[in-house]
Amino acid sequence: MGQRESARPGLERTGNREVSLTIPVASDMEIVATAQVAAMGEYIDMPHDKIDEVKLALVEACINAFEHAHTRDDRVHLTFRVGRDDDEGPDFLEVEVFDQGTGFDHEIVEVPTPEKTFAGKKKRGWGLQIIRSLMDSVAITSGEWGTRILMRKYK
Amino acid sequence: MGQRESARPGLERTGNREVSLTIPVASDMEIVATAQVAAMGEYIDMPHDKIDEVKLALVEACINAFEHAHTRDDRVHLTFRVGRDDDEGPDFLEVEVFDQGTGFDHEIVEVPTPEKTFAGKKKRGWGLQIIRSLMDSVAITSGEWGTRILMRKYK
Amino acid sequence: MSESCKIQVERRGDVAIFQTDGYINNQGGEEIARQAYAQIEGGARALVLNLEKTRIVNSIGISILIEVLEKVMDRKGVLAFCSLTPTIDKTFRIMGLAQYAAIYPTQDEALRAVATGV
Amino acid sequence: MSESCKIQVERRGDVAIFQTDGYINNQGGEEIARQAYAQIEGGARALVLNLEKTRIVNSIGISILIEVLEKVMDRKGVLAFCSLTPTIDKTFRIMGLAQYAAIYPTQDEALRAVATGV
Ligand SMILES: Nc1ncnc2c1ncn2[C@@H]1O[C@H](COP(=O)(O)OP(=O)(O)O)[C@@H](O)[C@H]1O
Ligand SMILES: Nc1ncnc2c1ncn2[C@@H]1O[C@H](COP(=O)(O)OP(=O)(O)O)[C@@H](O)[C@H]1O
Repeated sequence: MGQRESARPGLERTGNREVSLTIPVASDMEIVATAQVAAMGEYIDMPHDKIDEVKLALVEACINAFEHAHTRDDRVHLTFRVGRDDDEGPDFLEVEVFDQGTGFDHEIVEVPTPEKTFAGKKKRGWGLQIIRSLMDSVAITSGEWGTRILMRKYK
Repeated sequence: MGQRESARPGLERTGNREVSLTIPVASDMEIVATAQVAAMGEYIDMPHDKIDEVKLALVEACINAFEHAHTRDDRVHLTFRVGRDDDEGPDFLEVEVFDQGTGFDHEIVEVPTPEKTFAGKKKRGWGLQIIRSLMDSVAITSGEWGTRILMRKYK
Repeated sequence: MSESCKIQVERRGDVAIFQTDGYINNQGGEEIARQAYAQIEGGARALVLNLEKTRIVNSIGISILIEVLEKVMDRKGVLAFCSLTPTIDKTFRIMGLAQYAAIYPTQDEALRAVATGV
Repeated sequence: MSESCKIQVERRGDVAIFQTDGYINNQGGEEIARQAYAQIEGGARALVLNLEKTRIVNSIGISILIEVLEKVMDRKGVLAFCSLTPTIDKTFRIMGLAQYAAIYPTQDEALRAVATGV
């Protein structure tokens, strides 16, 4: 641990481990955003398979904001943080996806199942489920001001 | 052109091709930022060698802000834009590096030469020169509010 | 755009092998669907989708792949996937695609399996 | 941290070959300098820096490499670079490193050249 800390003295000194990214509501911008989360994951030496999971969760959250939120500013605001719960704990990578859109009540969103998906006409509706499955913790807050999804994955 | 536009309808529709990234003043954060500029370059299919040049120019501008600016907010604000001067022209990638630091007068910065560098004690002082050599256009504005470097490279 | 998905199709007898390269989103999924239906119309009995060069498939892309799978099964055809990254494999399992389609580590294994009838 | 530069040194007779991997900033440059001086103290006459696995060298890193070059030249030694990306090559030319140190496309060419005395 001592070794890594000396490799990034500035970061340790300021305790400042947050990068924020604002992307336009536009196709493929979610992929542009994954480059940033991957760089943050590499920064804490997160294994590549886990980085891939965070990337997909980010993609799903972005395309939800693109598709459903009808944002007032035509933008999606992302924040990436790296941190640790305590000195002994593993590093985590936290991703916040914030849109100033219509909001929604995530508690009444129907939970999809493979059976319903295969039996029925509706194939979509898996984004939030994928996010929850791939990340270690997910918190959604939403209202008239928009939607904020905060998700975290430990290294 | 028609083909590419249909591949990113959202972007063409909104005319909105700007991504902004805020990074902390901390070692190696300039490398985290290069991931974003590379993703934007790939987005317009910029050749990889040119992307590498933009990455290095970005690195130099970031470390200048880290090292010299003494920013009030401990952050550096980056904006990446892709665009075109006119319908026929090539795509460009524009990078803006803004710090809320002390500012400096770039007109009185001594221009380095290999001869002076090799003869003398002072080896540093090449950052701005490298930025100017690698980018197609560079504009520096600076004052008490801080420094803004706007640089552009054509695909 | 470097991120849009490229698809190469190779036909070997009644098996069509799809090689994808890049991000599979709605457009990529629809392009795979279009070419898959063309292969089935053209007499292909089995489709093998090799995703070796794809690192991200979003949920919209997967939902389109599920439609393709259903159409293939309706016609008593076979759809198999191979060379998935661990994350894509995991997502296919979450959405149940793995329950209805066979997934193989390599293209060779997929081809052997579809040749003998999965 | 994956971006910090790793350095491997291999000694062949009086030639020391440095393989760098990753970003060369002030820390990376200083580490190269430290190991280069150790090699020279240890009798190395020529240093070959293979930058094949480095995509970015910042201006601070280069200024440290210039110091290393000067120290090597002071001692009548030889410093050669090889396997530079076009951007690193361009930057070395801008800063004049290319005027004082030899740059070769491949490590083999660099080794042949330093063997015969550049
Ligand atoms: N950022 C958002 N803003 C508004 N509504 C959202 C947002 N994210 C999700 N939703 C709502 O939640 C539903 C479920 O989302 P999701 O599980 O991602 O599936 P899908 O996007 O395929 O419908 C969406 O159909 C939408 O109604
Ligand atoms: N963002 C900035 N804020 C304040 N001063 C700056 C900034 N960028 C450059 N400078 C000034 O310009 C000088 C030249 O910068 P540069 O050419 O990058 O070389 P170096 O950083 O090696 O000194 C610096 O030494 C510093 O005084």
